[in-house]
Amino acid sequence: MLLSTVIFLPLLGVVAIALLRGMGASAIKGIAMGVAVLTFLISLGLYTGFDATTTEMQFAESRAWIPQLGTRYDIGIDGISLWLVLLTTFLTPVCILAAWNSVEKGLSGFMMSLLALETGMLGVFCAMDLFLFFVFWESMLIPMYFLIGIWGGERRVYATIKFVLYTMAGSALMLVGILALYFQNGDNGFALLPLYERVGGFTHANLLFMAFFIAFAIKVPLFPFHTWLPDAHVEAPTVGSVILAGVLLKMGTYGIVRFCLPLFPEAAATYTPLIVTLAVVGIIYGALVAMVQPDLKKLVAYSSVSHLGFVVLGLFTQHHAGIQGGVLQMINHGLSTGALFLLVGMIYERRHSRMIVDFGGVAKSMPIFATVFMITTLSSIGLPGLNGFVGEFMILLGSFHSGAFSKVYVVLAATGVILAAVYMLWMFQRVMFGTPDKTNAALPDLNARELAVLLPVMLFIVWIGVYPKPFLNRMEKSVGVVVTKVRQEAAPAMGHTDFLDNLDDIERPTATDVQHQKEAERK
Amino acid sequence: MGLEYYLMLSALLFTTGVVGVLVRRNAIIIFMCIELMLNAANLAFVAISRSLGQTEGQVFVFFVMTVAAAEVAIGLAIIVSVFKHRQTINVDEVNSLKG
Amino acid sequence: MSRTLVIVLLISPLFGFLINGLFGKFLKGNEKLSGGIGALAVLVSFICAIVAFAGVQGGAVLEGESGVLYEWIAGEGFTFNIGFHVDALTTVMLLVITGVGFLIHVYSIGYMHGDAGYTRYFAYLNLFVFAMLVLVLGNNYLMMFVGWEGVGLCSYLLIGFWYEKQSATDAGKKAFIVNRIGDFGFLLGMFTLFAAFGSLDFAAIFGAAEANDFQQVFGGITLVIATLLLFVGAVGKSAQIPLYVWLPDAMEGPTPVSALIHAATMVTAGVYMIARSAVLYELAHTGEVVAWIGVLTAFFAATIAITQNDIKRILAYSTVSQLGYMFVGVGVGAYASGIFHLMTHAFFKGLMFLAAGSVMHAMANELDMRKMGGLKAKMPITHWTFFIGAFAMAGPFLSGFWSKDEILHSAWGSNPAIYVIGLITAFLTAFYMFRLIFVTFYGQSRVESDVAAHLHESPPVMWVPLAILAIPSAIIGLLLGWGGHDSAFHHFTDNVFKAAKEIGSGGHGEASGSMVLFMIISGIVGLVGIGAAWMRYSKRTPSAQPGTALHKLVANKYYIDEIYTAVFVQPIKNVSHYLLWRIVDTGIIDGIVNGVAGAIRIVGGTLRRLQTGVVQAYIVSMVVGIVIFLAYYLFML
Amino acid sequence: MNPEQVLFFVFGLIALAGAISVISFRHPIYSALALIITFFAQAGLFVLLGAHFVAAAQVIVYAGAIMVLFLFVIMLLNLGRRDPGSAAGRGKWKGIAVILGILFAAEGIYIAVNALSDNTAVASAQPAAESVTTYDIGTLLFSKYLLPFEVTSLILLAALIGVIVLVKRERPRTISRIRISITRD
Repeated sequence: MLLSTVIFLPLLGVVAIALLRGMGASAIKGIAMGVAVLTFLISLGLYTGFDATTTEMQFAESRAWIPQLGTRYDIGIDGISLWLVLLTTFLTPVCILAAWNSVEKGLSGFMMSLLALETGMLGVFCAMDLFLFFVFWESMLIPMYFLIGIWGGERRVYATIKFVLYTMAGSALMLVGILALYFQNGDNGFALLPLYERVGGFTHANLLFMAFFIAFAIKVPLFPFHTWLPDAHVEAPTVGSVILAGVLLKMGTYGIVRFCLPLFPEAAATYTPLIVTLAVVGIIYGALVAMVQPDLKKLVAYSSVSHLGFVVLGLFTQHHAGIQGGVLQMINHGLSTGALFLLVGMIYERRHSRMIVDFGGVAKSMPIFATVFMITTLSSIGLPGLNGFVGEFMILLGSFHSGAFSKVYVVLAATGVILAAVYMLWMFQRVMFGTPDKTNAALPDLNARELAVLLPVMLFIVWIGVYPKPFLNRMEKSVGVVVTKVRQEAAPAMGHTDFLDNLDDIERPTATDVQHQKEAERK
Repeated sequence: MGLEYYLMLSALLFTTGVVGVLVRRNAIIIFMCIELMLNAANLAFVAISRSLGQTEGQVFVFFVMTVAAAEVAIGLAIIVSVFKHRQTINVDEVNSLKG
Repeated sequence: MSRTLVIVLLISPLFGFLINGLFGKFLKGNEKLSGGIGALAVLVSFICAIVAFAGVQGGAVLEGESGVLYEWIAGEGFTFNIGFHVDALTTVMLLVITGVGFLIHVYSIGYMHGDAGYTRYFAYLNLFVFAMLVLVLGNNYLMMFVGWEGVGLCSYLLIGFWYEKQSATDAGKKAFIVNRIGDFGFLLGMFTLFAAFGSLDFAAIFGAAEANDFQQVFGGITLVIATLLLFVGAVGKSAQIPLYVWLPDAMEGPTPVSALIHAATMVTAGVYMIARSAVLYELAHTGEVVAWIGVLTAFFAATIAITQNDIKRILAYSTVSQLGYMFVGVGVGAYASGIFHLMTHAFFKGLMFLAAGSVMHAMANELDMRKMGGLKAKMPITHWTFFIGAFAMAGPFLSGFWSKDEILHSAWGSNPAIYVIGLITAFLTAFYMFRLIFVTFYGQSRVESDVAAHLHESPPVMWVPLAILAIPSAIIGLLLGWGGHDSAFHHFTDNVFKAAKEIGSGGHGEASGSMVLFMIISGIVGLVGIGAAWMRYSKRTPSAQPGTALHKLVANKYYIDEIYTAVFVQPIKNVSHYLLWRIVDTGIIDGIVNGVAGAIRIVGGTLRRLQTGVVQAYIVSMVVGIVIFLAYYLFML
Repeated sequence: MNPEQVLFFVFGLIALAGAISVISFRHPIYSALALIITFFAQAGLFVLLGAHFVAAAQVIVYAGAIMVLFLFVIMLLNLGRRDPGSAAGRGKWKGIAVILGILFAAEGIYIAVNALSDNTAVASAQPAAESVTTYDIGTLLFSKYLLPFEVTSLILLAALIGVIVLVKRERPRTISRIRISITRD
């Protein structure tokens, strides 16, 4: 029941707000905040009660739902979804607090959308039934649609429609895939776990893999499906951007690790070269395009494309370190990019501009802001000691070590580390440094509420960077399951050629040879 | 009397209703034709119910009647309000659905 | 040698950073307190370092299991620990970092007096010391990398310390990005090592490498690739060709920062790394690459230094040049000599930077030596300390002479060409250093009158560290370096490089020829250089405009920065902006997306005509549909 | 021909004739009256089928309540005189409609004759000799179909509310407009 409580408590909040709408802004905010915090506290029970030694789904619940259709209400979490659930429950109260004073119209609707969104997202991460998964997947679109469409910027309608249509295009494919799996699942209906244990793969596995993968790739977003992201981010209200970057994008990568890899390992291996190419292109492309953006939010949006490229790269390494790093990087990206959007939102509220040229010298007038911004920036560019490094390091290490694809990809991907420093620091320099003009010199520094929004995020950024063990520990077994699946069944499909690996053929004296030779000469 | 005769009669009545809906312009008459179709369906229900020796068919007729009653009430209300706005119930002239 | 000691040593500056960083607001206006906290934190570390130094006499080592603090990143098949490795090499570095670091902290208390970012400055400086300690204390490459990037960050923060100055922030950014390019190589080097050895621990890697017990991921040249990639990291961090461009610009930072980070400690991290990985470089035979890059950089930077007029820039290029010497040392297998030079260099270069800072302090931040001259009279302590530093670097008998000479001697044994270039560079070094001395401190005063009015010697808090630093700069070479390859320093570090020496024995060829002969040659070359500078500059000022084309080329630093900008920076920016963003992203991808939407709109617009709004038309089509479906169902199936 | 067959044909023809009249009369009131006749004939057919309760309901609900409602609206809107659009557009769909009607009827009859004979469940079932009593229907309604039964009450309630909402709005203008339309005629 714990898990169900966590999932549906926010929905209860929605109902409460709907009933008590007339009670005034502070009551609505209080209810929303209370519900969100309570959800987070309850979800901590998932962390403390989690058993890191098993590969089973934990906190599982299973109830008949629509027996005629073979759908069940099956939920449960493993070491991968645990962190995404906690990330969601953590970011929601942060977002509510961040939006405390910034919603001018329709406050109750805003809070209701936010809480409904939380339920949808949590459901996606917990569903163990394909149909249930799809329902949550789609239902989360609705509040997001409202968040961007009502509380967004000038071109919000274009952005919303683009966002929804892109996602729907993917969902349609995924629905076909889900139905195809249903018909191959025998008496188990839409249940996911029996599909895992199925021996011998599925018919049309390659097509099914692609159907799922494209849906998830759009959500991630993987190059070249990414163009909805900058528009959606720019138009979305701050909180929308935070949720979008923090959690929504992770649904795509989560889907990959939950469905694409364990269900279709052979197909995954077949398409690995293609997907890894796209991921690496995304890393470099996202970074280069981010570099020349004049708009802060767009810059962060394109940096997301780059970062998520790393995650996808990690997930397809067929290597413990790579996949674990990929999962950890989902959390990291949620925290650091979420924080970046929060920061951009805070400065936008003061300056009413997101154009980099309008800023300069902000560090002078807002030193605390600049410090927090700096930490977040460093986390985003993967400085050791902060969270981003741990993920990126593991991903690259895994990619290099695994042999699932050529090391050339790793070398190219690692250039993303350089480019990240280029675009983030250049942006930081233009916004923060220099002599402030009159407007920028008058900007007030962060207030207590804004600090309260940011500090928890900073805490986790440092924590994961310095001591990631609690995080890695709990996901290890679950990632192990994926790795075993992918490795076992993918083995025959591998066997690429790689010019770096072919260096074996070059005759070279080894160190010991040389030593022997010298000894011989001496004698 | 065989079941097929009843069903044939039902089909003819239903067709009459369909043709009526297609040829008439008066919304009220179109409505009557819909009632006609519902009745044709009822006839088929009762006939098959008897033929199968089951009571369920008649229960469904009962439900159909209830729905028909509700539908007529709403439909006529709509017609009245359409007439209020447009001074006509000619369906040719009510074309705000035009794309 | 206990773990607690190491932890205290490491944590102390971190505490200093946290106090000054988090509670800086409450310390505002109390410079003594925040400066004191910063200096005290490093002093604690220094004392611990001395204890540690005493503990490793005779080759004792803290490493392996006993040094592990906690598991950092671990999972199935990979474990990376936070752990320490303290041996003679480490303690040398520790003493340099904390010793010179402490003096520079003290000096900064005076130098930064009145600056708005006073507490911020000490916070950064402490953080730097912490990161640098992580770098040298780690028992694995990953921890070294953590410190490696950490010092890069602090360097970035401190170069751009006066962030209102565009040139300062530009320089900081440049430093960080160029360092990142090096780190990229380091990272890939680590991956190669991990792929080969399944671990990044020094002990495990060196042991397995000696036993030739590892995965040949790149065939027989695995170690070659690994060591060269690591060397890319060193090239970035230690400002060697072609990544040296950031270091001269880094002089935008406060001068004590230049002394600590960009002369004494951080930039020598590459040398430390190679010395630490001596076993690998010996096995891979890549030392020669290192030595060549080093000697070329040394020569190249020295030529540029001759033509510069900004005293900090001259010192910066001289640092690049001296780092080149250190790379020659570790490259030709004279690891102890390389590290010895690292140490002496830390003293005399730190000293010169601080002395330069003292000059700036007096000259209202003037850096152009053409506007100085005759400062000797007004600033005797600064002059003498500067002189000792310069002589330690260029002339005979003082500390730098001993260490440099050992390197040159070993280079001769390895490759005479390297020796010759090194010797020429030694001449250039003496020439440009004393050009600086003569132009700045001797001859006619060219100081502008308003500045000249308050020309003064610096306060004790600044000159005392100078005086203290001058002592080791002068004598440490003689104390520890007497006896060449058989000196005290060599004995102390013997244990560390034993394994590498054994592998390399014969590879580099024992240095032939008498050490004394080499010392005499070097000494003469140095004195000739000083003499040449005396002839040319003791009376004359350097001309304002470069004369010949060659002079102009060198004075403009061979236009390397401009070439980099034209070849890398601008094309990447333009391609990103016009090709990738405007054409690919907005044009092609979004064009396709919007095109699909547009096509659907056109089709929909056409189909819209079918919606006449006449309900009966809809019903007709519906009935047609029913009839057709029924017919199909009844007659076709 | 036994009496039952005779009655079937009599009622059937009346129903059919009534239905055709509904769609042929120009006058809505005549149409409505013809529809009532059809309903009555159908009630007769229900009696023949032994469905007495349904027959009664048919007369009361359809012929009684629903048709009265129709007539009331026709009178209220004063549509009694003619079909307003018939003259203008009656011919528009007529040809198509008749052809479609013939095809549709043919298919229906085909189903009635052939398709059902293939269905063994229906074909083999024994026609119930006895008529179904109100008791039987009541028992079913309040046991097996209790929930649907209750739901229909909700439908009726919704219809009730819907009608009120639809007609309530702009009441004053409504009345005046109807008056106008009345006086205009």
